[in-house]
Amino acid sequence: MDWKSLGRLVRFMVRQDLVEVEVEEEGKRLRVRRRDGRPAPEGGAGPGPAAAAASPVPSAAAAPAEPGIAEFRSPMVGTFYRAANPEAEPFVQPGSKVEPETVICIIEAMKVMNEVRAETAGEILEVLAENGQPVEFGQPLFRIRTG
Amino acid sequence: MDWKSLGRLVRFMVRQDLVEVEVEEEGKRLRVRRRDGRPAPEGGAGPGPAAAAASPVPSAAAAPAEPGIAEFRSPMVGTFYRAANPEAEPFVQPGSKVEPETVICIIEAMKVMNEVRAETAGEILEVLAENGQPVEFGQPLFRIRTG
Amino acid sequence: MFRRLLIANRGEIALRILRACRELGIETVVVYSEADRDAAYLRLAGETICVGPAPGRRSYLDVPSIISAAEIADVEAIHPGYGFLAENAHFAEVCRSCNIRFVGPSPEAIAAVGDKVRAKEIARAVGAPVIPGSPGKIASEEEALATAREIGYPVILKAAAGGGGRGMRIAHNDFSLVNGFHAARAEAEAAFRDSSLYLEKYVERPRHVEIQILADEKGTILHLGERDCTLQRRHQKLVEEAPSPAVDPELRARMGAAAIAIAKAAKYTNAGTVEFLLDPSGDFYFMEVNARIQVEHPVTEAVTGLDLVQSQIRIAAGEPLGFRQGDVQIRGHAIEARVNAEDPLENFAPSPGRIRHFIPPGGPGVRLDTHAHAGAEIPPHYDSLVAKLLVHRADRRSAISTMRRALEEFVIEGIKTTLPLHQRLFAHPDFLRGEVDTGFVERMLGSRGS
Amino acid sequence: MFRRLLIANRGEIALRILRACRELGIETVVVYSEADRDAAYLRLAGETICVGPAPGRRSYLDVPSIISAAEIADVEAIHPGYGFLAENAHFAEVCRSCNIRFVGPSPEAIAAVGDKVRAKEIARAVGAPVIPGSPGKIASEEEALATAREIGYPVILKAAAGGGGRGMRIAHNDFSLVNGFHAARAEAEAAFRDSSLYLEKYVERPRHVEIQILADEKGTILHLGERDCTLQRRHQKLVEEAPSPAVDPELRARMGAAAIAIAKAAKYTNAGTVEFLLDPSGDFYFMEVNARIQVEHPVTEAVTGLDLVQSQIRIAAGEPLGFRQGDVQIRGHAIEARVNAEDPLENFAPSPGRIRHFIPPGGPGVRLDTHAHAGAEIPPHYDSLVAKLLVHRADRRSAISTMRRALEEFVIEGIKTTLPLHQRLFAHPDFLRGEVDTGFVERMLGSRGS
Repeated sequence: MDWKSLGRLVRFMVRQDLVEVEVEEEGKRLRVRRRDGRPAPEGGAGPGPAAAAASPVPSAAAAPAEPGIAEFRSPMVGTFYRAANPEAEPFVQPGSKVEPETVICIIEAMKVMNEVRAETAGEILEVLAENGQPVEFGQPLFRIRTG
Repeated sequence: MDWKSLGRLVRFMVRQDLVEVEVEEEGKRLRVRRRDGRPAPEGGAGPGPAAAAASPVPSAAAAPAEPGIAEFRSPMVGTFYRAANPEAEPFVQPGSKVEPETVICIIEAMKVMNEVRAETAGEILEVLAENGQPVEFGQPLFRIRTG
Repeated sequence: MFRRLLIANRGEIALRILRACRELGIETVVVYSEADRDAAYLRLAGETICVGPAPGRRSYLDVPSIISAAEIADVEAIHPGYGFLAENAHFAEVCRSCNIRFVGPSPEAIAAVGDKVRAKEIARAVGAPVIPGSPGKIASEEEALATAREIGYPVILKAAAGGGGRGMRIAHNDFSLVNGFHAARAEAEAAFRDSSLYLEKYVERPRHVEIQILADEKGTILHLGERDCTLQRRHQKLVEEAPSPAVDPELRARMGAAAIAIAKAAKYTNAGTVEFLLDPSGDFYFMEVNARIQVEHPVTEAVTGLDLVQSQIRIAAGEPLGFRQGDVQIRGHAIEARVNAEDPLENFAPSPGRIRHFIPPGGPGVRLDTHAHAGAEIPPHYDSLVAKLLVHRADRRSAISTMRRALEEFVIEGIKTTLPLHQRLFAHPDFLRGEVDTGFVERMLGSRGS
Repeated sequence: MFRRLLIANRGEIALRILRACRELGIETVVVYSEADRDAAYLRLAGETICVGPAPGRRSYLDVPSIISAAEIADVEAIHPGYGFLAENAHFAEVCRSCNIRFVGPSPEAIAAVGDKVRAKEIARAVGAPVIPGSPGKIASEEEALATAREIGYPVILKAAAGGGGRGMRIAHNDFSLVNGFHAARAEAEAAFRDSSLYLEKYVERPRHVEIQILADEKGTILHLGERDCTLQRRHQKLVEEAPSPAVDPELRARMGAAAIAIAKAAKYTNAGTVEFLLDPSGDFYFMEVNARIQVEHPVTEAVTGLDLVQSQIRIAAGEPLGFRQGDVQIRGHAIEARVNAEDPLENFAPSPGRIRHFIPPGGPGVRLDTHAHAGAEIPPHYDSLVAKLLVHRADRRSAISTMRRALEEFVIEGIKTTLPLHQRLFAHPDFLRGEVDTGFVERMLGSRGS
């Protein structure tokens, strides 16, 4: 880009009311910006399809921001059991107080019964998965009031 | 990016009310930003107003939308002639006063010389196309102060 | 070969021709209307020229603008695509007078096949089967009966001035013909103030089968087999496939020979299509010649491995075809689905607008021809074709499987499209068995609503 | 055939397997990591199961999570794709013990070909050419000379403990060998504190040519011709084509026979690839076996008309191949370009991020395999493959023309990609002539900067 073309570019910008032009090619770079105080606000429609795809998967919705209430999510893929065996009492119920070491459920993966611990102290508010049902990684299993 | 594509881009931006466009392809990069307060296209996040300091070119004076100034655009595809024949004076010059019926140029299409009239009264400010050059439909040919 | 060619069209076919030119090493000039100013495919052109405002008659159909663009851009040839100026003998004539090659047949050939009466005369003259009927208007009940007995029932009476089904009667025997004759006359008189009728053989449950031909300017004319375009709605093709489930090699050879004979008699050159009706008993009847590249040409490209648009340009540049009929082989099975910007739930009303989200199908056996993309605007001024989804697989069953999964993959949001209609069609047992006729889609839509 | 299959992979290959399953009528279960939660292809799965957080070792590589997902989803088979668990004999073994079919070879065959020393022994045993060399370490100058004279110059000395070019010397005659021997020993000693060397034939300017094989569980083993994968950067393939410009039918038959013999000896089943180095004189040497579907399998699908992923699943389900070597025909020419999210101007640094604008190429001769689309996020955790652009045309020259125009059409904005590199490669006169070797890309990049 020589000075003549640059002059032409600037006249063009004046005519078109452009604020800034930036060109970069083959190692060369040119930016022309005219005086303008106003910032360009974000958002709005353009030619680009910037809109993200709507999530195709029912993602585990983030817990609404209730202070002191946490969702306990499954640390692994497997089958969720609330009790050590079909005859036993559930490890926890809504209202149960738990300590970090309290076993709150079992997840069976590859024939192994994995004891899952609360990892926090608090109170079970709600059981979100059903006994004997498959759960995926990150699936909410319990709501716990912590602290 | 050639001159013509830039013109096309700018017309597009004007029509779409875009403030800024950034193009990058095959190692080339182009960003065009218009003076406008309206929203920029999402994802077009380039350097903000802070980048102004880096402007390599002294800012030209801002040209606010001038009321009463119009662009006269080509009504057809063809070759643009400023005069009736190579020896004749141009129909109009910057400063010429025109009436709606004043012939301001000729556009040759399919061997036919089409006289083009101003269609408005006013004063020619600038000739935007070059004599003997092809013009497309809608291409700006003159700037006219109307009224 | 041409150095520089102008593409006088828009949308997917403009892009298709651009692709052919780029592969042939030809510089391109693409014209556009103001409505298409932002079309992404224009970026691929060597040069672009705005030829007018949005309405087609003032841009893509405007002969002086197109020719003027060709002159200022200094091109050697113009490819008209389909629609717009593609079958316009006058335009081809103007190109010739301006010393620009028109990529298509000569003006004379376009005129000859473009006149339906002349085209039928040509077909009859070369011995190609045409639908038998009265030579002129039917003056009386007796004449109707005599003609019907000669050509055989069923027959159809049509108002000479008519259209839209009024003044039309189908008759399967003398009795219904006599009744129909008087009813149709009365209806024609009421509708068109002209009671004259003509009569022709009624082809029941026909398929629409067309033969693709290629003819160079050295006298070689070949056919590339058939396309079955039976799935139509209001005479608009929706799905095309090759080979036709109703055509065997022997029938293909006979239809191909008929198509070639007609083309030869019309001194036809370049690519063209000869359309036939095929009845359930395997008899076929000449309908018309389409003197252009067809929307559905990719179906033939898939099964023959030939590039028809490149062939058109080569032929227009004077090159010989370079292969013979025996070299043309039909391999595998191809099906094309036309995806239109129309709302199948609103009686196929056009649905222009901005495409917000677009995920095209891909993978094995899939070809997509489209000018659409995420963020593209489908303007309301032109036809509603958004994309042509083509599958090519070893056999018809596999092709249908691929089509079904490709249709499910295809995401277009922001405008309504015919994708849901295609999903219904490609799951329909009659289509899967290949047992359809030209009335199939409308019956299907009628029976369950659209 | 399986009723239900789990896809233990992500990205384009997960989508490729999904397509195969949908066409075969198999229900799909697709696992995903938290980083891929919003991947559009998951929408096409019958069921999806999150198996872990973003890092591959805790999700796609985590055997207990994958197996557990397979169990809770009650699938009959697992397709591992490529990478991740694809060539993991232990995983194949666990699948077997859980009564789940692993779509791939047996654990024993994976183990046999996965051990490079064992694989070479197998190749040598069946008489396939392997790069000749010293059986063990070279103890002395005299031993080096004797071995070199036996196998013929040029030879290469390599540090037994080595890598990265250190302790490596190429010798073209006795004199340079003696000098090189001492220099390489000293270098090896300095670099690895181990001066031991071995010596093998140096293959100059080799091409990378691999044979695709398919073996069913009834004992039929066929080869599907070669793929030429010579264009590589740092041992990463960039471009693959078939047929190879350096392979004629006779050589193809010999390489194919060698590949089949090796596979047979390893009791190999399912799809696999036998890699060879091919020197400029037409001699080839066995390198290794890839016991999986390859990234570049579409090249072979294009020229043979076969669906390799469907074949894999059919074979795993116990179906016979159903065709013979003589039925395999190579038609036309196919080339694949791998489009990676890497910045060619920044030494191919990964360039993850959100794709803002995406216009894929299409039209005749183009196949695109991609999980990308406008709005898609390319996560930083996995390999950088964004799209595989495949062209298939009648001959190599046309295929290159189509590739060039397709590359120019392809718009990806928001991330950097290797598209500009491919534009350079496909315009390079050496590539156009087919005269390249495995060092070509790095020399090209070196000569003009990256």
